[in-house]
Amino acid sequence: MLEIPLITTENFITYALNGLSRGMIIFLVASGLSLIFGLIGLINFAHGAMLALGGYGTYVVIQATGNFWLGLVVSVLLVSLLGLALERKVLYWIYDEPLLGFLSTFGIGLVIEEALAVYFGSRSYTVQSPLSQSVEVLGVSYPSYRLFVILVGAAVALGVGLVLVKTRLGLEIHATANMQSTAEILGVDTARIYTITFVLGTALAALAGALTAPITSMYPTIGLDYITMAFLVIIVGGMGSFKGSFVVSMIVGQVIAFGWLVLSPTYVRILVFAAAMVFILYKPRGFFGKAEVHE
Amino acid sequence: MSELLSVEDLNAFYGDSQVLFDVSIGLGTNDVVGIFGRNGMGKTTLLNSLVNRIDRKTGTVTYRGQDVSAWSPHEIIREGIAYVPEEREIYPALSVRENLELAMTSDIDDDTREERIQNVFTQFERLGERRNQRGGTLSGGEQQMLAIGRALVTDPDLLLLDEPTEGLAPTIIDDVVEILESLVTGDRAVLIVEQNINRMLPLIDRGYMIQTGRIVEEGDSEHLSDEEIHDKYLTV
Amino acid sequence: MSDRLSDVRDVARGLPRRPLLAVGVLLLLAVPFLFPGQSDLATEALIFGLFAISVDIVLGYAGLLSLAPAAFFGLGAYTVAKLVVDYGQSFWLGFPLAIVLALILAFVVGYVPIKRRIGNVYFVLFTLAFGAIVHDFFFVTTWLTGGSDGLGFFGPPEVLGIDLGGSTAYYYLTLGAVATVGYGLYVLIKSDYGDVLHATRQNELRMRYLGYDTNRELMIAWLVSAAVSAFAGAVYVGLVGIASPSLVSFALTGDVIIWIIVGGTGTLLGPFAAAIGLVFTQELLQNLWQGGYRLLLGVLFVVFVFVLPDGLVGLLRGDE
Amino acid sequence: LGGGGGGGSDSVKIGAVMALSGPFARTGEENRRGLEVGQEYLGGEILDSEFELIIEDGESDPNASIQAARTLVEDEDVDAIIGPVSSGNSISVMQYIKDEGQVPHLMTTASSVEARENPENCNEYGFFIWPSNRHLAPTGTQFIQELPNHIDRDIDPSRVHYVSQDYALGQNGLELVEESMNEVGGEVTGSTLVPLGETDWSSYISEIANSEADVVTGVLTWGAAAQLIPQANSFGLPEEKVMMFNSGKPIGQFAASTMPNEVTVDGWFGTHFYNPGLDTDVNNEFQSLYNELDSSLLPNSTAGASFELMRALATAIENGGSTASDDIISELEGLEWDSVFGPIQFREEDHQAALNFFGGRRVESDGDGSEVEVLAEYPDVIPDARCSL
Amino acid sequence: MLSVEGLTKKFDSVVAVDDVDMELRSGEIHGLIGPNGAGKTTTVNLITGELTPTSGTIEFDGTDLVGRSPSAIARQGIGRSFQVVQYFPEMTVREHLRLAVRDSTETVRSVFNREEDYEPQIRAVAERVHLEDDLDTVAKNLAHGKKRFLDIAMVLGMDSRVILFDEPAAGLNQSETDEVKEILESLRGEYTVLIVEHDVDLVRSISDRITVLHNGAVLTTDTPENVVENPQVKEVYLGE
Ligand SMILES: Nc1ncnc2c1ncn2[C@@H]1O[C@H](COP(=O)(O)OP(=O)(O)OP(=O)(O)O)[C@@H](O)[C@H]1O
Ligand SMILES: Nc1ncnc2c1ncn2[C@@H]1O[C@H](COP(=O)(O)OP(=O)(O)OP(=O)(O)O)[C@@H](O)[C@H]1O
Ligand SMILES: CC(C)C[C@H](N)C(=O)O
Ligand SMILES: [Mg+2]
Ligand SMILES: [Mg+2]
Repeated sequence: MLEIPLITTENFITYALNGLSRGMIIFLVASGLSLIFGLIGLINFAHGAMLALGGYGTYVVIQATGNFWLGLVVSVLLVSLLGLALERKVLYWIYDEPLLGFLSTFGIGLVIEEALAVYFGSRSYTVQSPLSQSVEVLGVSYPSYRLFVILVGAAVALGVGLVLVKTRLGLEIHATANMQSTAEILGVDTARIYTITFVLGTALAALAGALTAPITSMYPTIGLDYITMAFLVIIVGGMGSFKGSFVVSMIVGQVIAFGWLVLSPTYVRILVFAAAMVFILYKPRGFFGKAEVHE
Repeated sequence: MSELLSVEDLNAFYGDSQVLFDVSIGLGTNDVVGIFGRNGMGKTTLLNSLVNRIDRKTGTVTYRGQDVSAWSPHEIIREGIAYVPEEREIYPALSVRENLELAMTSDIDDDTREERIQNVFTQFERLGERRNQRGGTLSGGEQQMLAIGRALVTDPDLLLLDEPTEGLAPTIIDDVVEILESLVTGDRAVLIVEQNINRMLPLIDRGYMIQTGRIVEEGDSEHLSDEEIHDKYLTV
Repeated sequence: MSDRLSDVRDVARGLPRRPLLAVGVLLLLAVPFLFPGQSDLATEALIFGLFAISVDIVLGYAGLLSLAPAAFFGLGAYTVAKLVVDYGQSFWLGFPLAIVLALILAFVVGYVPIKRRIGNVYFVLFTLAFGAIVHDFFFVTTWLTGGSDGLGFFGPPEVLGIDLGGSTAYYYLTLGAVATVGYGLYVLIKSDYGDVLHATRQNELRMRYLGYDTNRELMIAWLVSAAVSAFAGAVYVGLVGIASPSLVSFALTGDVIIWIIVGGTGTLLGPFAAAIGLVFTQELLQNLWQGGYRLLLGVLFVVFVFVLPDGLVGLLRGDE
Repeated sequence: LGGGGGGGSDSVKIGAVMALSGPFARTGEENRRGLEVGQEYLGGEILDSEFELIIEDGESDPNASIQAARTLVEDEDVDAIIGPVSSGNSISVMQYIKDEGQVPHLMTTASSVEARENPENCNEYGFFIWPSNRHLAPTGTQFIQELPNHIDRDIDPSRVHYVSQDYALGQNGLELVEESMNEVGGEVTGSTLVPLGETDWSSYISEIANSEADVVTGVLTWGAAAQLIPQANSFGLPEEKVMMFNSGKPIGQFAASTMPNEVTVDGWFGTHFYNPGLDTDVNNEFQSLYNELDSSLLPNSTAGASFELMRALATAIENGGSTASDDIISELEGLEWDSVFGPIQFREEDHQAALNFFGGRRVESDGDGSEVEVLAEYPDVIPDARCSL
Repeated sequence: MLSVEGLTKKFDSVVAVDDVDMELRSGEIHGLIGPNGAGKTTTVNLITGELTPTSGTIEFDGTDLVGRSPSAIARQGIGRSFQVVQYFPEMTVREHLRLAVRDSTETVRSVFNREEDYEPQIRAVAERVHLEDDLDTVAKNLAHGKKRFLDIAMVLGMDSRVILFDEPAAGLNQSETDEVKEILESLRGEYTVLIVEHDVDLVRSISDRITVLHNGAVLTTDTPENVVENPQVKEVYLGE
C-alpha cells in the first residue's frame, strides 16, 4: 500500500530545495561528463575520481588553512590542471577508439581512487561546512550552505550555458562536436577545443566534489556513487546536451526528494535507473539529444 | 609566375589502398587552375591532401614557400586558404549566419565581420533572406551557396572548390560562375575540381586531367577542350 | 617493441604446447599437496578463472562490453544460499536453479538491447544501470536477501562420505567443475560457432547478409556467459559459505574486467590464467602492502591498456 | 578439518578482522587503533615472548569478513580472533567460527541481540565487551524518561521516533526500543531505517523532522553519525527534536574530535559507558598511549573496546599458560579485570559484560574542547543471560 | 523470379523510392543505374530487408519478402555485396568462405559436427574469383581489388540464386574492373543478378536489361542499347 502523507507548504518547499541542492550536484557532474562525451565521444570513467579529487583537495586545504573558500578554488584549479595533463599527454591519442578510451579512463579512475584510499584511508572525512546557519527562504528555514550549492549550480548552468550559446567558443565547441573535420577546414583548432572542453568538464566534476564535501563528507569511491547517476542523467537528457543534463538533473533531484514519501529511497534510485534503461533502449538520444554540445 | 602553392610527388592512402600516385601540381598567385576527371579518380582526395585532411600521405606541399605538409588542417587554413568541400558540410543545427561566423577566425574585428557577411548576402540574395534559418533545413542548392559563402567571408588568398556547381539549378550555376569570375579578377588564386569541364574552361588558366590517381594530362583551357582528351578521360 | 620483448615472445612461442599443457594440468592437480595451506585460495582462483572466461565470451568474442557480470555471478551465489539457508533445500538443487534464473534474467535484460543493436557505448551504459539496480536490489531487500547482512553461513554437504566442506575436497570438486565447464566453452569457441561470433564482432552487417541471424548468435553468447557466471557464483558460495552484496558489486565487475584485459580479450586461456595469477598476486601484494595492493592492480591495468592492449596472450603470440 | 584449536605453537598469534573500508571504516579504524595501543601496552609480548598481530580488512562486508577470518584461522593459524566490527559482519564470522574456525572469538562492537542471543549464532567461542541492544535500549529509554527534568523544553518522553541503519543492528534495535518503551507505557511512533552507505541524509532528516514524536532515538554507526549530526544541525533539527542516541555517538570522544562544533549544539543527548575522565591507571595509560599514536583524535570507547579485548586475551593466555582454544576460553570465562570502562567481567553464562552507563550531553569546556555533562547514571547494566552456550 | 511492385520508401518527407516496378528474370543480368541519390541503394536495401518499404510488394519465388529480416532473406537465396566492401579484417580468406559455405542456421549445433569438411566447396569458390592462392591470407592484408573479390566470393559461397551487387567496381582500377566483369559474365545463366554501378561501360557491356532510376522513380527499363540512346536518360544521368 502506498501511503502519501499530506504535504504542507513548508514541507513542500523544503523538499523541493532538497531536490534542487541534490540535483545541482548531479548536474555539475553530469554536465561535465556530457560535454566530454558529446564532444569527444569518450565515456570518461575517470570523471568520478576527479570529483573525489576535488573533494579531497578541498579537505586538505581546509586542514592546512581552515579556509573552505580557498580550498574550493585551489582544488578546482589543481584538478583542472590534472585534467589538462591527462588530456594532452594521455587521452588525445585514443580519441578514435571509444572502447580503449573507456577502459583507460576506467583504469585511471581506479588508480586515482586507490591512491586516495592509500593516502587517506577508506574511511570518510567530515568537511566542516563554511556556512553552518540556516536562513529563512520562502517562509522556511533552510541550511544556508545548501542554498549556496543551489546558487552555484544555477550560476554555472547559466554561465556555461551562455558560453555555449552566445560566444564564439561555444560555436567552435558545437562545430567540433558535430563535424570535427569540417571545423578544421574552417580554421578551428579542434585539438584546442578538445582540451578546453575536457578541462572544463573536469573542472565541473572537481567543483561538484568540492561543493558536496561539506554535505556528504569525503571518501575515495564517492565518485562512483555519483557517476552512475550522472551517466543515466545524460542518457535521458541526451548525450552531449547541456540543457538536457540540466533539466534531467533537476527532475531526478526532485524525484528523489519527493520519492521517499511513497517509496523507500533505495527503491526510488532503482526506479530512476530502470527508467534510464528503458530510455537507452527506446530513445537512446534522450529528450534533448541530437548529440549537440549546444543550447 | 610566382609560386603560391606547389605539390610534389604526392601519394595518398585510405587505410591500405592508395588513391593518389606521384601527383605534382603548381599554382601561382592570380592563377585559376582546374582539376578534371571522372568519378572516383581522386580529385577530392587531392584537395583533402592539400589541407591534410586524410589518413596518410607522402610527398611535399609548399604554400608561400613554407613546407606545410605536416601542418594540421586549421593551421593551413589560417594561412589564408578557404575550402569548399564536396559534401558542403553545412552545420545543420546552426543558422546561416552562425555558419558564416564560424568560418571567420577571432582576429577579425566586428565591423569587418559584419561587412563580409553583408557581402555574401548581396552576392547570394537567397541566403540573406534565410539568414536565421537552420542550415539543415536549406535546400541543396542553398546549402551549396552557403558553402561557397562560408569560404568567401574569409577573404581567402587561395580558394579550393570541390565541384561547386554540383546539385545547383542551371540558373544558380550561372550565378556561381559569375561570382567566381569576379573573384578571380582580384589578387587570388583558385583551384577548382569539376566534372563539368565545359562550364569551367572559360574560367581557368590551366588545368590537369586526373585518371585513377595519376595526372595524365596538363595544359591550358584550349588544350583541354580537345575532343580526344574528353573522350579518353571524361566520357563514361 | 624492444628486442628483449620479442625474445620473450620467441621463447614463449618456441615452447612446445602439449608438454606445457600437461605440466599445467599436473600442477593444478597437485596444488593441495604442493601448497597445503593455499587450497582455498587456489579454489577461489579457479572459480574466478572460470568467471573471467565466461565474461570474456561476451566481451572478447561477442564484442559486448557488459558492466554487469557481477549481477549474474551474484545471482548464482544468492540462489544457492537462499535455498540452503532459508528453505533448507539441497545445496545441489541450487546449481540448476541458479543457471535457470540466470538464463531467464539474462534473456529478459538482453533481449531488447541485442535485438535493437543499441551500440557499444549504449550497451556499456545500459549494463551499468542494470548492474547498479541489481546491487541496490540485493542490498535493500533485507526480507529476501538479508540485505547488507548477507545470506549465510553454510557449507557444502557430504557426498559419499566425503565432506566437501574440507578445503582439499572442495578444491577437487571445483577443479572438476571448472575443467568440465571450461572445456565445454573451449569446444564451443573452437567450433564454427566461435568463428561466427568472431566474424559477427568484426562485421555484423556482412554476417547478416550471409544468412546468419546475428541477434540470435549474440543472444546465445550472452546467455551462455550469464549461465556460466551464475554457475561460477554458485560454486563460489559453496567455498565461502555466505552470499553478500559484495558478490554483486561493481568492484567485482571491475576485477573481472581487469583480469580479462590483462589476460587478453578474445582468448580463453588468457583471462583464465590472468584471473588465477592475479588472485595469487593480489594475495602476495596484500601481504606486502595491505593498504595499497589495489593501487598496484590499478597501475597494472593501466599499463596493460596502454602498453599491451592485447594482454598477456597477445604478448606471447606476438600479434601485431 | 577446520583450522583446529590453535595449539601450542611457541609465539602467540592474534588475528583481527577490521572493517578498514566501506561504511564501517570509521569504527574499524578506531578498533584497529585500539589494538595497536593494546600491543604497545603489552610491550608487544605475551608469555614473555613477542606476539604477532595480523589485521585483515573485512571491507564492511560479511563475505569479505568471513574470508578474512578464514585466512587468519586456516592460513595464519592464529590463536584467537578479534572483530569484526558490525553485528551483521560479526554474525557471519560467528557462524564460521562455530562450524569450522573454532578459536576464541572476541567481538569489538557487535551489539545486535541477533548476534548474542540467537542460538544459531552465539556460541562458546564468542565473547562480547561492547553493550548489546538489550543493554542499550532500556538504559536509553530510562534516560529519555528523565530528560524533561534536565532541559527546559516542553517534550513528551513517552513518544519516540526511531532512527538507525537498515541492517542487523538497526532492525533489531527497533524491536528492543519498542519493547522497552512499551514497558514504561510509551510508544515508538515511527522509524527511519537508512541504507548503509547513504551520504545525503536530507530526505531522512525531513522524515524525522515531520515525525509525530518529540524525541528521536536509536543507534548509529560512526559513519552514519558523521553524516547525521552535521546534516541535522544544518537543518536545525535539534531545535525541533530532542536527539538522544544510545552507545555514545553524539557525546562520544570520537565525535568530539571529528565534529567538535557539531556535537555541542543544544539538543543532542546520548547514553554512554566510557568516561574519559575515569582516573585509573589503565585508563590513564590507555589515554597517553592513544595520544602518542594519534594526537588529532581523542581516546574513545571504540578504540577502548578492542584495547581491552587484547588485554583480556593476553591475560587469559598468560593465566592459563597455553594458547589452546579450550584453555583460552576457560580462562576468559568469568575473567574479571580493571578496564578503561571500570571493573568488568565476562559473565560465564553468556560471555557478556556489565557496564556502567551514564546519560548526558556535550558542552563546551573551559579549554578549547568540549566535555560531557553527566545528567544521570546507570551502573552495572547487564541483561539476563539468554544464550545458553 | 524476383519482382517488385509499387515499391515506395519515404524518409520523413523525402521519397527515396517512388512506386518502383521492376522484375528480375531468371538468369539475367540486370543493371540498375541513375544519378546520385536516385534511390538505387535504397532499392537494394529494401529487397534485402535492411529497410522496410513504406508500401509495395517484393515477391520472390511466389513468397512475399516484406517484413522478413535480412538474415532470413539471405537464407531464402538472395545474396548481396556492398557499395563499401564488407569483410572480416582479422580472418583469413578460408575462414570467410567457410562461414559463407556452411549452414548459417546451425549455431551451437556446430559444436557437434565439427568435422564437416567444406574444403572442396571453399576451393571451388576461391577459384572462381582467383583467390585460390590467398586462402590463408588475413583479409585486411589483401589488396583492395582482392577484397572486392572476396566480398563477391562470399556471396557465391552462399546457397543463393539471386545476387545483388552494389557498385562492385567502385574503387577498382581498370584491370581489376575487367576481372570483375569477367566474374560477372561467368554468372550469367547460373544466377540472377542485379548490378548497381556508376561505371556505365561496365553495366552496358554485361547487362541484359537496364533499369534507370531518377528521383526514386523508374525512368525506363530497356536493353542497354536503347537506354544509352534514351534522351531522358542522357539528360538526367549520362549527360552529353
Ligand atoms: N574515406 C575513404 N575511404 C576509403 N576509400 C576512399 C575514401 N574516400 C574516397 N575513397 C576512394 O578513393 C578514390 C578517390 O576518391 P575521390 O573522392 O578522391 O574521387 P573524386 O575524383 O573526387 O570523385 P568524384 O568525382 O566522385 O567526387 C575512390 O576510389 C574512392 O572510392
Ligand atoms: N535514412 C535516410 N533518411 C533520409 N533520407 C534518406 C535516407 N537514406 C537515403 N535517403 C535519401 O534517399 C535518396 C536515395 O538514396 P540512395 O542511397 O538510394 O541513392 P543511390 O541511388 O544509391 O545514390 P548513389 O549513387 O549516390 O549511391 C537520397 O536523396 C538520400 O538522401
Ligand atoms: C560500528 C558499530 C557502531 C557497530 C554496531 N554497534 C553494530 O553492532 O553493528
Ligand atoms: Mg570528389
Ligand atoms: Mg548508392
